[in-house]
Amino acid sequence: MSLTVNLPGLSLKNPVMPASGCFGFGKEYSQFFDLDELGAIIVKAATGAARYGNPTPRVAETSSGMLNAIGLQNPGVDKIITDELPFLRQFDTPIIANVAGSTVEEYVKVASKLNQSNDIAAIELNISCPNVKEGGVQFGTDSDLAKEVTYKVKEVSNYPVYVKLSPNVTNITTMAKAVVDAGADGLSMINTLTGMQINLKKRAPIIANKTGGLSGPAIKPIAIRMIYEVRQALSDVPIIGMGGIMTAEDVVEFLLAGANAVAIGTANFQNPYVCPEIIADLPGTLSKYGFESVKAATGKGHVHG
Amino acid sequence: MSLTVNLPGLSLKNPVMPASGCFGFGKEYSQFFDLDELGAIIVKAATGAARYGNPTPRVAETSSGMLNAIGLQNPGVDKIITDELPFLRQFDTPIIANVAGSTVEEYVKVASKLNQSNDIAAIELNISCPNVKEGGVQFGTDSDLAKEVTYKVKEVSNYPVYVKLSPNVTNITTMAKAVVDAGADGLSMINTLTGMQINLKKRAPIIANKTGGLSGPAIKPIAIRMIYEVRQALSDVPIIGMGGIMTAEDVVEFLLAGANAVAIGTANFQNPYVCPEIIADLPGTLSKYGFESVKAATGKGHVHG
Amino acid sequence: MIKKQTLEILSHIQIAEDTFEVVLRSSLSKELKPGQFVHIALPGHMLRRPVSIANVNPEAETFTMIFKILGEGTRNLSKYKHGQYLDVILPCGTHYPIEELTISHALLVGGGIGVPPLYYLGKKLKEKGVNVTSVLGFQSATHVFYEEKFQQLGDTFIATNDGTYGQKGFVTEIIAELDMPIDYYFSCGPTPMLQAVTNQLSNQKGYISLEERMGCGVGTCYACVVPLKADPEQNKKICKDGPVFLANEVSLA
Amino acid sequence: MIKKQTLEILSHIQIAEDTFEVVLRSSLSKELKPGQFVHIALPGHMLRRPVSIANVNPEAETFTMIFKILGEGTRNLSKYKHGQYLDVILPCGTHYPIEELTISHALLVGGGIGVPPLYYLGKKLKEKGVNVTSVLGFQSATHVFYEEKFQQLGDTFIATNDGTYGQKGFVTEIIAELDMPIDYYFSCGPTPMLQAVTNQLSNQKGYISLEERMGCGVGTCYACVVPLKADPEQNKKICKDGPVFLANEVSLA
Ligand SMILES: Cc1cc2nc3c(=O)[nH]c(=O)nc-3n(C[C@H](O)[C@H](O)[C@H](O)COP(=O)(O)OP(=O)(O)OC[C@H]3O[C@@H](n4cnc5c(N)ncnc54)[C@H](O)[C@@H]3O)c2cc1C
Ligand SMILES: Cc1cc2nc3c(=O)[nH]c(=O)nc-3n(C[C@H](O)[C@H](O)[C@H](O)COP(=O)(O)OP(=O)(O)OC[C@H]3O[C@@H](n4cnc5c(N)ncnc54)[C@H](O)[C@@H]3O)c2cc1C
Ligand SMILES: Cc1cc2nc3c(=O)[nH]c(=O)nc-3n(C[C@H](O)[C@H](O)[C@H](O)COP(=O)(O)O)c2cc1C
Ligand SMILES: Cc1cc2nc3c(=O)[nH]c(=O)nc-3n(C[C@H](O)[C@H](O)[C@H](O)COP(=O)(O)O)c2cc1C
Ligand code: FES
Ligand code: FES
Repeated sequence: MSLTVNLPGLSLKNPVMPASGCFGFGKEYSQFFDLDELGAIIVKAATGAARYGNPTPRVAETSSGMLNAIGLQNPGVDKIITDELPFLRQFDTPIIANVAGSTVEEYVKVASKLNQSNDIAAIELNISCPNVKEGGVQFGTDSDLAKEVTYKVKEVSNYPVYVKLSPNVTNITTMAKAVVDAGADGLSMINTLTGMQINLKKRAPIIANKTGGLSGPAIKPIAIRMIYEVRQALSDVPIIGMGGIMTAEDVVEFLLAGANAVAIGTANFQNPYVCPEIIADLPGTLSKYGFESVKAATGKGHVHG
Repeated sequence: MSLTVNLPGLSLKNPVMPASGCFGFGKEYSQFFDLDELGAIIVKAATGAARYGNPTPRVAETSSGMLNAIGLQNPGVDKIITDELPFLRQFDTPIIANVAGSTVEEYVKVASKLNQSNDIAAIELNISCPNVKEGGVQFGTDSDLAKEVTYKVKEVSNYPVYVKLSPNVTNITTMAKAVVDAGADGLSMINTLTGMQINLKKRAPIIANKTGGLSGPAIKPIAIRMIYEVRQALSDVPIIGMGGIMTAEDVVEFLLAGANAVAIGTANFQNPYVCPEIIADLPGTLSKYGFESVKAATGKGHVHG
Repeated sequence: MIKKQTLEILSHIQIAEDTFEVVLRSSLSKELKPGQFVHIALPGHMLRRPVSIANVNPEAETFTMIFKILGEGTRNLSKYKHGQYLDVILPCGTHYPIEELTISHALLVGGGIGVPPLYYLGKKLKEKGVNVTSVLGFQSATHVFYEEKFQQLGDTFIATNDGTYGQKGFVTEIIAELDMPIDYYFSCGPTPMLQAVTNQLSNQKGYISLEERMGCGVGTCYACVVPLKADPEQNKKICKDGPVFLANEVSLA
Repeated sequence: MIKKQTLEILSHIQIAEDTFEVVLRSSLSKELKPGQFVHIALPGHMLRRPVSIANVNPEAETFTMIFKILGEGTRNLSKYKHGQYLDVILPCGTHYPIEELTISHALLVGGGIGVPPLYYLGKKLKEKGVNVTSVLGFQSATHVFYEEKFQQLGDTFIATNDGTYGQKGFVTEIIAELDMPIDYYFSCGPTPMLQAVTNQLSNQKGYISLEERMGCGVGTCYACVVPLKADPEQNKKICKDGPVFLANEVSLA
């Protein structure tokens, strides 16, 4: 049973990685298990300057999901490079840096700085964060802007760039094609869906930012559909799939839909051991469904006609 | 405690109605309770000719939701008028006819025929059914098409027209404004989100149509967000809110987001008594949160700034 | 009259591998007819699960169902214990119309979780004085259940896929060897089995009982349709027009 | 060392209106310090629920928590029985740093579900020989709990919002009447109470313990931040840098 996956810049021992924003920079979860076990780690978003994020409450619980509006709190790309990434050197696990910004210039600045770092293996270009007022999500919902920012970031980056798509769009395939045309080495999908919950007692949205990003098993059918559609349209593009994964069976479902690897977000909060547990379950689950490797399962859920 | 709501064409004794496609034409659920108790009834979609729908499986269960791809099976508008609607005359409950089609001409034809019926109180224009190959959803995701079909149906209809919006769009407010500009008397939102589930054993999507519409509590945060956004943009448009309602507290959340009335879909399948139970719970729930009537709660979850 | 009831579990025992027999008390028990099903809500699941009626004790106002663990819902159901309660819609669907039929010899053909409804049917047939022969297929020895109970109704033959019990192979092979006149056959089981059986017995009158993924279970949502043989553009609802159909009425393709 | 453990419930009893005391066995019990919390998974809920440590019995390797029904999660938790198991992450967060402090007289100020962590704190203070005075606020008489236990630690005053028990009104009114020198105060309760108490005692050194909606509970997600008083553009994580803070460190606005 081979769990290995080779994607641009990423030689993965297994296809499972924590999703950006759900694993910090690895320190906390390294108390629970050896991060060597992970296929890769996608770290928290980096912006040009430090960001203090949105007011609280920043999270709410929903049926089979949660809303978050953290607002890209992070110490800024410089401090991430100097203070956060070095800790991860001790692990034999590729690091994917998540790049965010409000302007094309900010994206380019962050990517150029990360390009100087030796601690990362790839960039995830987060054009889809719905929780920042100034910019952020427009890049993910306008194919021209998405194209532009991808192109400009590619220009300054020697690392492969995986563009993280927003599901809050009418046509996911159009967005995928746009960023692949602009040079994206791969796709990461999906980010959260914009949602809201209202506090009946307070007569106001629970999340201080009003809206938040919906994640967790509630959105899995949407993630699977979007990955399936994009895989139909672009048979070769590397896809890191995510959205509601809780179990090894979910991972296989994402592989069948067309993902080459997967990321796990919200589930970490419920179970800090979820990534290593899924990795341990994966060989048995793959063989239960008749697959001899991760690669053999990718895209196998497609029926034609 | 007043539960009444007055909307174009609809004098509702309470704001709760079963959603289209989840209550047939009322006969089956009339075995469980007296349909007089309902605020209104939105019946199954009508098309120009009879439709036999999609192959099975047509439904799948998801975390806190379900997928469906019924494919608009219905006996056609003529038979609906002659064979189905008369049964509902015995109840003192307004009937809302749901109109679907593949072409503008079909929508107009169905609406004109319903215009001759005395058994309905309003039309719900379903421009958002994602489960039919030829047309259907394009109307709900292209604002020009949405405008056109709304305008043309309004021309032939003396009944008020509530346009049912698709959530599978980048900008729900643009769609809402487009149909209101074209003369919509109200909005009905949201329809289902397009999703997919893959059968690991069969290595194929569970739903024969591949994709299906996601409904149930999983989508409630998206429904609440979209209603809130549209209510912010259009302070006066009547909105029938739906998407994941299971309890009277959920109804109050929809009212606070800006809905004037609500529809209940998937929950009927789990509990055939859900509509009358919610109606019974509503006065207590409203007063628990300090509201003296349904009208008093509408839009009260908005915070400004 | 169809109702939603909260029913006490009087007994909940495992009777074969992954297979459980549950006895529930309901005031509607005496109205339940062979072939009908009940629709069960389970916490944490959006949709109900349809399960056939396997037996009825009208005096005790109880009925029995038998189910096999297939996925999360049935796994959940397997963890219930006697004394707990289930939220059930019942009775659902049509029944084998044996009151209207003149039968002297009936053949029951069941496969796996299609076996349970045939037991109650067989019991009712025997009460009517009908001779009953049963041919039951299971995966393997550990999955076999109710053999003795069927034997009390008449001759009973068992096939297992792997030959660990009874005859190795399919029910159709046993049917091929049967040498007796039958008036009607009644069959329930996986679709491939129903196809094979209806083909094999195409000269016989028979009734079959179908399965499909359901939404409402009461006839409103059009989830559970099956196309008609006569006109595949037309279909019927398994939950309301079925689950019992005339063998040549519906298309199993 | 923080861990996820499956812990047996040794006792689960109601001690006041909507209020439950739960004793759990954990090998980590002896490491738990006053002010820390545990993070509890509940079936059917995406997110864990943070609950403070209210007492520890290091010999028996058990600890106690006390919670009040607020929403669906705590309602779910209230239905557990002894002998069942809970999935718990522990220990979480910082503690009241009493080892490092020189105190002769401490004032504990608790409100509602902010009272439980103060009990374990008070016990530890008393063990150190510190004089303890407690001022506890509750909604009404039926919500009062642990009064006798606090009395065993030192003078204890109760306020209820509706005056059905103890003094009518807020804890601040009792504090205003207290006539004694204190070195440190320790407060936990709803934010409005903490604001009032920190304002009233702005000349005293004190520690407060905060609540916020949490995602991870371990410091990765940035859900649970509180702005710093010195620079509101900077913030700290309640789950990791807190829940215990110096009274003048964070902004409660
Ligand atoms: C009329 C009728 C009578 C039945 N009688 C029995 C019986 O007596 N004993 C028994 O063991 N089983 C019976 N079944 C099958 C039983 O309903 C399924 O095994 C069960 O729904 C599977 O649920 P799950 O959660 O374990 O599986 P999952 O695959 O996790 O279920 C996912 C969804 O698919 C549906 N589903 C999956 N398989 C089936 C199926 N074969 N038929 C219908 N829905 C399905 C489930 O109801 C659920 O909505 C009957 C089905 C029908 C339609
Ligand atoms: C560090 C800390 C210690 C706590 N100690 C105790 C204690 O000892 N006893 C006790 O009764 N309660 C305590 N609480 C509060 C307790 O966590 C909440 O009452 C509980 O989470 C409410 O969950 P629910 O499902 O009942 O409410 P719901 O409102 O249905 O919960 C919805 C979501 O909001 C969160 N939430 C709602 N209210 C709060 C709140 N006040 N604080 C944090 N999250 C909240 C829930 O965790 C959940 O994610 C503590 C909170 C924190 C942060
Ligand atoms: C609390 C939280 C913070 C997140 N922060 C980021 C982020 O900084 N950058 C990013 O690209 N995605 C972020 N995401 C999105 C996740 O990486 C992931 O795409 C999404 O949550 C869907 O996966 P899940 O359902 O497994 O959580 C965040 C999600 C959560 C829940
Ligand atoms: C089985 C099923 C069939 C539906 N058929 C229709 C339909 O014919 N016309 C329509 O406008 N909406 C249809 N809908 C959408 C619902 O009316 C409703 O908008 C949606 O399900 C969200 O509400 P819910 O979460 O309460 O189910 C259907 C939904 C389901 C689940
Ligand atoms: S399950 Fe709804 S019509 Fe049969
Ligand atoms: S809850 Fe995640 S950082 Fe505190």
